[in-house]
Amino acid sequence: MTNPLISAEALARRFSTGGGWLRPARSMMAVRGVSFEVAKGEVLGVVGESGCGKSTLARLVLRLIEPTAGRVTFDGQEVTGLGPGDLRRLRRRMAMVFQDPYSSLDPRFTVADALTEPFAVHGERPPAGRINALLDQVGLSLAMAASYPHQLSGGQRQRVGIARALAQAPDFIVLDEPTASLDVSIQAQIIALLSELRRGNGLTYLFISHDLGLVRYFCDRVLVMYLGAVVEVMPRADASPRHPYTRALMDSNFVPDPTRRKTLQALKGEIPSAFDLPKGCAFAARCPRVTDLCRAENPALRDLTPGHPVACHHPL
Amino acid sequence: MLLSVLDLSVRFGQVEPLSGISFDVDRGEILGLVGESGSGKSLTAMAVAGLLPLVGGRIAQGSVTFDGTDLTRLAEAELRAYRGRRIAFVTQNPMTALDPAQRVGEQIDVVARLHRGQSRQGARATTIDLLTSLRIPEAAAISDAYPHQLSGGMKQRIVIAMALAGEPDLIIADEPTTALDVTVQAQIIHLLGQLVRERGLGLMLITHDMGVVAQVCDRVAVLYAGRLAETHNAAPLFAAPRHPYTAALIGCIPREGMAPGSLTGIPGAVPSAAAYSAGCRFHARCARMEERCRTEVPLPAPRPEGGALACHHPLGAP
Amino acid sequence: MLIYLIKRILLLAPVFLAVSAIIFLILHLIPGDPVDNLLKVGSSAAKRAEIEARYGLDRPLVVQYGIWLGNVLQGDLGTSIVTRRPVSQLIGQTLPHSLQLGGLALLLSSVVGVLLGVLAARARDRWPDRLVMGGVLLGSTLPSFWIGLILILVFSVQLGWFPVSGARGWSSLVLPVITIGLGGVALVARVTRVAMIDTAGRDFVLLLHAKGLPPGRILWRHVLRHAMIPVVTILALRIGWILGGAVTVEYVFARPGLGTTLIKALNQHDYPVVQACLLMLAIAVMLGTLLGDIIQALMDPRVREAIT
Amino acid sequence: MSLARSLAPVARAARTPMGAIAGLWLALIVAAAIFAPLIAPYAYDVQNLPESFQPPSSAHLLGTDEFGRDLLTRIIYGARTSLSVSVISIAISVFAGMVLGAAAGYIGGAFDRAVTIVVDLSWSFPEILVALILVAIIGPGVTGTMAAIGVAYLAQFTRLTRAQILAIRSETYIEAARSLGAGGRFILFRHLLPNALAPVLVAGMLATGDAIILEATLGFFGLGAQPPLPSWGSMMSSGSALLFKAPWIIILPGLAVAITVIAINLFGDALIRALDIKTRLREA
Amino acid sequence: MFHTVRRHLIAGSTCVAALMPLSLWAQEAVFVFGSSEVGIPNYNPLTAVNTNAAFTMIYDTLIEQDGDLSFHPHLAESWEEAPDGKAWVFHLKPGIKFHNGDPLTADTIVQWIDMFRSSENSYMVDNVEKVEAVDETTVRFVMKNPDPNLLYNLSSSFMAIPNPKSVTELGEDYGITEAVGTGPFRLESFTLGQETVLVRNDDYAWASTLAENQGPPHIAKLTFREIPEDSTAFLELKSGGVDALLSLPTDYLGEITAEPALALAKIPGQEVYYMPINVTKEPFTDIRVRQAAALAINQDEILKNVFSSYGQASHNFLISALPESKLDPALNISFDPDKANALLDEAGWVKGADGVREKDGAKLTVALWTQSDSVFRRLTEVVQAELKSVGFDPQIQTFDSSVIRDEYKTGEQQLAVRSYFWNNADIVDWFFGGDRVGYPNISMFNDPKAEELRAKAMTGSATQEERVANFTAYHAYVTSQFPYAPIYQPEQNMAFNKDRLVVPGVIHGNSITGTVVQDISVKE
Repeated sequence: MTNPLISAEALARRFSTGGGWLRPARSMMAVRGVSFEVAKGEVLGVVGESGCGKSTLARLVLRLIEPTAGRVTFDGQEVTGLGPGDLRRLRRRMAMVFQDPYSSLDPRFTVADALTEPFAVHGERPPAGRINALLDQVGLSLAMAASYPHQLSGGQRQRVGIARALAQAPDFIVLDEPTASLDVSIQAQIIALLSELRRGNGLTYLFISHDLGLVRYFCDRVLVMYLGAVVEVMPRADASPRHPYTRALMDSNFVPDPTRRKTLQALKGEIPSAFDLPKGCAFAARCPRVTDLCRAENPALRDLTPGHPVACHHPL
Repeated sequence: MLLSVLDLSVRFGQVEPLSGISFDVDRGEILGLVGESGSGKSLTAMAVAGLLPLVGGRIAQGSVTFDGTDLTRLAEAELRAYRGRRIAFVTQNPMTALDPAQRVGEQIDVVARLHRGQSRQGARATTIDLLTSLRIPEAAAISDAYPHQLSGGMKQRIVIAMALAGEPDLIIADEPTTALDVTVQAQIIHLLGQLVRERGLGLMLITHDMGVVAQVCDRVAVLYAGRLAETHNAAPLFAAPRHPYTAALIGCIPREGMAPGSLTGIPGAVPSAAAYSAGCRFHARCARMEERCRTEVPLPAPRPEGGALACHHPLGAP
Repeated sequence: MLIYLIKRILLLAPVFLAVSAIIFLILHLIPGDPVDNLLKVGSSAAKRAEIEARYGLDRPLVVQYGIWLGNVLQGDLGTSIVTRRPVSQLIGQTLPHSLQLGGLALLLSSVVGVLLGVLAARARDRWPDRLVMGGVLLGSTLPSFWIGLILILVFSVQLGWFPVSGARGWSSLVLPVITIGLGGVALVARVTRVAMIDTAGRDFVLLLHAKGLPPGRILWRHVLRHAMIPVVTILALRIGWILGGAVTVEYVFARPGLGTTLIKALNQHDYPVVQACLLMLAIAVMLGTLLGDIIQALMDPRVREAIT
Repeated sequence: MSLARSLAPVARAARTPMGAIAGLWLALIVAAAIFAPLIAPYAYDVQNLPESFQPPSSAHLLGTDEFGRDLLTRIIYGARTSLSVSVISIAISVFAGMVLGAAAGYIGGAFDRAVTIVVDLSWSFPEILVALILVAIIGPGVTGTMAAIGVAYLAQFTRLTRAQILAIRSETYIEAARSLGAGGRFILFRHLLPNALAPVLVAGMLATGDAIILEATLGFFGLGAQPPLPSWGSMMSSGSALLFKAPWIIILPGLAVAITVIAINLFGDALIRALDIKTRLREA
Repeated sequence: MFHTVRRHLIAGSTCVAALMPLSLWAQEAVFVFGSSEVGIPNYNPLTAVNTNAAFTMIYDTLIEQDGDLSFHPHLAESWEEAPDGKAWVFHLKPGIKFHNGDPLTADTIVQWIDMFRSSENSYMVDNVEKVEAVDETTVRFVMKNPDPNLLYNLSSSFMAIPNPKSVTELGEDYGITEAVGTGPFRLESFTLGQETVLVRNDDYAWASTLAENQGPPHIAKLTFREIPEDSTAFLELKSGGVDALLSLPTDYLGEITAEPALALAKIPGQEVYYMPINVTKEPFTDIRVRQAAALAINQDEILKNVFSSYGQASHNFLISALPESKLDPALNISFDPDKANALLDEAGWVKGADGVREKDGAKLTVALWTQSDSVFRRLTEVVQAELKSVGFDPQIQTFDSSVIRDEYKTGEQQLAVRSYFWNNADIVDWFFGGDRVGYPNISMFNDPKAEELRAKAMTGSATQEERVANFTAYHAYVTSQFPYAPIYQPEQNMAFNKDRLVVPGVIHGNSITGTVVQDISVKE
């Protein structure tokens, strides 16, 4: 990519638990050497099941947590090397929308308070009319400015969350499963809103989800993660999957059409614990195409066709 | 018919979150009970299993006929003989569905011992057989484990085994896969489907996911805000939904090849039970709303091609 | 589990050190010079210095602490300044009374508290619940010395059923145990009720009902068992509270015990006795938490797992 | 947050029947304490020995004590001492506990561990013991009692604040604020402390009830307010010797304590419901 | 550490177990010490600063004093004083044995007096030059100065005679684990602050002639309980938990008549309540202020309202039974508020708006110390109010009874309310002697003229008459300087359950001693 807005290089993050005197310490790599680039105006999807490190990745990109290794560059600036002041300034240009609309708003803040916060943290006041404009942008009535979160529905809260992310007119928004806790009907509303905002404001998104169907609908390219590492990057959302795991994810996604029932046998087993990863390919234990090579050696991510990297010894 | 629910209404004090629900489930058949959260799916399940008193509700009207017996007329003790034995329950979240302080095997054993009078050893053998038949490796070791030692998918299999241990005729599965990872969700859904076919059980599958319904259900009942919107066989329902809500719900699931921007969702949100309006409860979110929808409740009416529909202005009508 | 147990017990050592240091320090902040007690009228400064040296009061605080701790670890709690007798002997005389009172009060609190808590939870928001919770409120809001006095007035003076004071025979235990136990009953009943309601609302209980298990069996074998975990934790943490909270009650009923001994020693600036009493209470507290942890591990396989 | 907004839950609490009754009694007692010189029928310290030990009568509605002083007057003035001692000491405790707990919860690390150990240990000790020892250090009297009660409850509020801060810290809106560029101070003062405030204040209110009992208990040991200043505890202290002869001297102040503490608890419960804080707060 | 603690625990629990099944068997009685006798640390008369009734049951004295202050034989059958007062000869009863079987002989007395010289109360033998054993049962006290008070001293409970050999052998344990006397009871067990259990000395045959029963006591087992709270003690008596209270608080005197089962035995009073005034502390360095404070005390009001008119008002330092208490009536201190006010005005203390006097911007705020026993707290509150009515602002400070003595040693007190229990004029010396400033001289009174009079009274009296005259003069002078204000002299009494105990109609002795208990029996 010639001039990506944001790029990550070999990002890694280790978490440790326990370590008290009474409980043995254990550590895990939540994210293992993830690299990607997002072009301006592009939507990059990150998909994977629980525990695959996709939320950690989102936070690493925004430097809400510090990486164990690797670096993030935003518009030519290395985010991972910034001092506190510069980082704060940079935060106006990138924002995040969180998964749980219920806990992502301070229960004591009215909608107006929540939308003022992005300015207040920089010691500013929002320009006149800005709050109303934001409400309008996300399809909330102006009367809601005085409401408290508990008076709002889940969909409305998430709209407030989106409006808050938009407040400082950022270039880049990380969407961390923004619809995972919403009903499908509301999910569709929110996705529609996000599409509209992207078109209207020329936004760049990093969209995190466990729902491959949704990701393929919404994103330009899709990063598939399994146990902290990228196993495949699909160059287009409608590209056919080359990694057996991506294939399995697609098979697990049910289409609302009884005539297209899947007879493929579902993947056996479940994601192993990240605390004790197997030596070879992390997917080996569940993979229908597994060989001894997979158990012995971890496959590297390599381009099968240009722009379509896959980490598999036996790609489809 | 194995289970016939007729004109069922449920009340909590002055609030009636569920009104006039009717549907049937036959042996060897999967009924999908579908709707957004707040539509009354779980309450329906609780009402059928006679568990409403636990949450403070009661059946105000209607009947639940199971294998010829109206369960609403039974005393609690009589009802208990049905629960676990002939009607089994699978709950939404396998993480919390098991007693964390008891070995999972014992939790399955108790069903066979209680309802089928099996000895401790007999029940244990049954349990191991059951687990093996659910394709659980090392069934004996697993049955000695505590719930927290098992993964989510494994726990859900244990819950299913618990349901099967009484050799029931009907299983009520309340969103059995929402808490699970997508790959595991697929495994469980397939497993349930298989059980129904192999054992000739009736399955009432409660879900909000039209994809799941399309995948395994034979028949579908769509609920909206405590009322029945539409019921029909799965194939025709998906092919030509008549109720605007059914259509909208199907339209919320992204499909391959969908044009960008074609996913719009349903505007607004499900009203709460305390704030039901007069007329059709969907009218505020409905594109086909007319004056009559505001004032007059559309009652479910049988339709010529089968199933029932509750709409003043169904799709496909002039 | 055994390793955990050993580690858990070893962990008490630094805690004990910290607690003993605090106790030792606090006591040296109390004004009043115990040496005055030992001096005869018109004694010389030399005599004073001699006594100070004899009790080690002339050395630096750290050294005094070291010596004291060393002695304590050998079972020598020092000599009471006022009574000039070994403190361990004094403690040996009073501790059984405290243990008896505390143990019975604990027993009463747990048994009656759990029963009331279960009753209230079963009848949630109906009259038995309100009655129990009303009683619980009373039990936790009335000053215990006042309850004690009123009980004396009614049961000892008016009805003559129980002795007014002292520690002679089982009958003299009834009123003090009730007085202390009342607060404990209130605490346990409240925690039990909340835990019962909380547990009863959990998914697995719903599933137990769905399995067709009799409600009684669900209540006693499953719900109560889980509800007991927070109750045991609270009770274990509050062992010191029950033992030490007996101060007022022991005082009102003129019962021998750690509480009365402590109060008297505090008033008399009898350092070694105060230190010993506090140390005994601290040990009770530490053993209480230890016991709580162990019971918790026995009751909850998740805890058991996490620690091994 | 405006005053009106912060008082709204109080008003809501006062609208429930229990809350209303309890609130009324508390208002009454507080008014009595403030306007004691205006409403008390007699002087609290003037003795009238020939009239001692009089049971309740029309001249002395609640009877007289062993010095012939009017008991109603003493209870009204006693409210002054008891309430001010408990309110001020709990205020000290809440303030210090919030600072300490917030610091521990916010800074974390070794400081947090040290605070936690000390707090947990002292929390395991009954407040009465802590207070007794402190009074022994500071000396008896109103000031000593206040300080002792304040310190005795410090552990409770430190624990509670710390737990609140930790719970709130894991809320997504804190992460959201950080993603917007909020610094530590902003988060502490705009999110953590305001959200921790309500539960801690309610706990403080409930603890005021306990503090009244503790004050009474210290008074009973003769360590509280010194004569002739009346406090409910010291009144019962002298009354205990006369339990047989003039039981009302101890029963009446005891009732005053009991009713007030119950009222505080009922009002606190109503407030908890109005604020929608978990009832678990009481066990925390 | 657990080793030793456990041993004590086991010992403790067996002791509890032993207490449990105490069924009432014949001739067993439970007495309660008076609240001023609570908290005795041991039963060693050589280290005691305070004694209780059990001392007089474990130990005997050489002679016994009756309520009328006359002296009677006890261990000594008879005695003679040399005409010049320089020697006393005592004839011991034969066959006296200690509890451990050791005989009590003249040699024992010699050893004991030697030991006594280093005791807390050694002043009692200050006038004794030496003690010699004349023969087995005859002992001679050689005096430095004539001391007419020797008989009194020898009859005091402080001069109860322990076995000197046992005292030496047991060291610090003496009087705790074991106490070896010749008294009618043996020490069975002693639990500090709780109870003392005595059992009958079956060999006892040397009772005082004041007792009718000259053999072993009727009561086989006598338990003394310590109940610091008067009300609790009374309730115990009323509810039958105990058989007798050795000192009934005046508050409950009225209740006795209302209870058919209870009765009262009266003994002449020996106690005086008074208010020491620290003459070295401002503003009491001014005799006018001292006098004003003393005159503010309304003895009659206190007698009537605090003590229900039992006993009598005190107007000087000594109990009224002592001849030395008969002062010139003009010297006696009696309530006179007008004069008190006038004196304070004269001293420059002007009444402020709040009724508190001021001088040079300083308020007349004074510390008023008292001890924690309820009767003192109550009396002190009355005194506080009375002082307040003439313009003082007394701040009460309460101390535990066991530590207040040490606090007095600091000399920080200004006023205090306390009492003493003594029936000899030498108490004036004890409390106002210039060499005991702090405690017991709480008033810190050290006046040259008083010291002169004191020396004369203490050592310069050859005969009893002379001693009375000297002490009266000393007492009169001290009183005229207002280092104290007299308050009240109670009556002594013992309250008992007459359904349980048979108590002789007339009590001999100056308090409830072993001699009195000799004649008490339990109803079968």
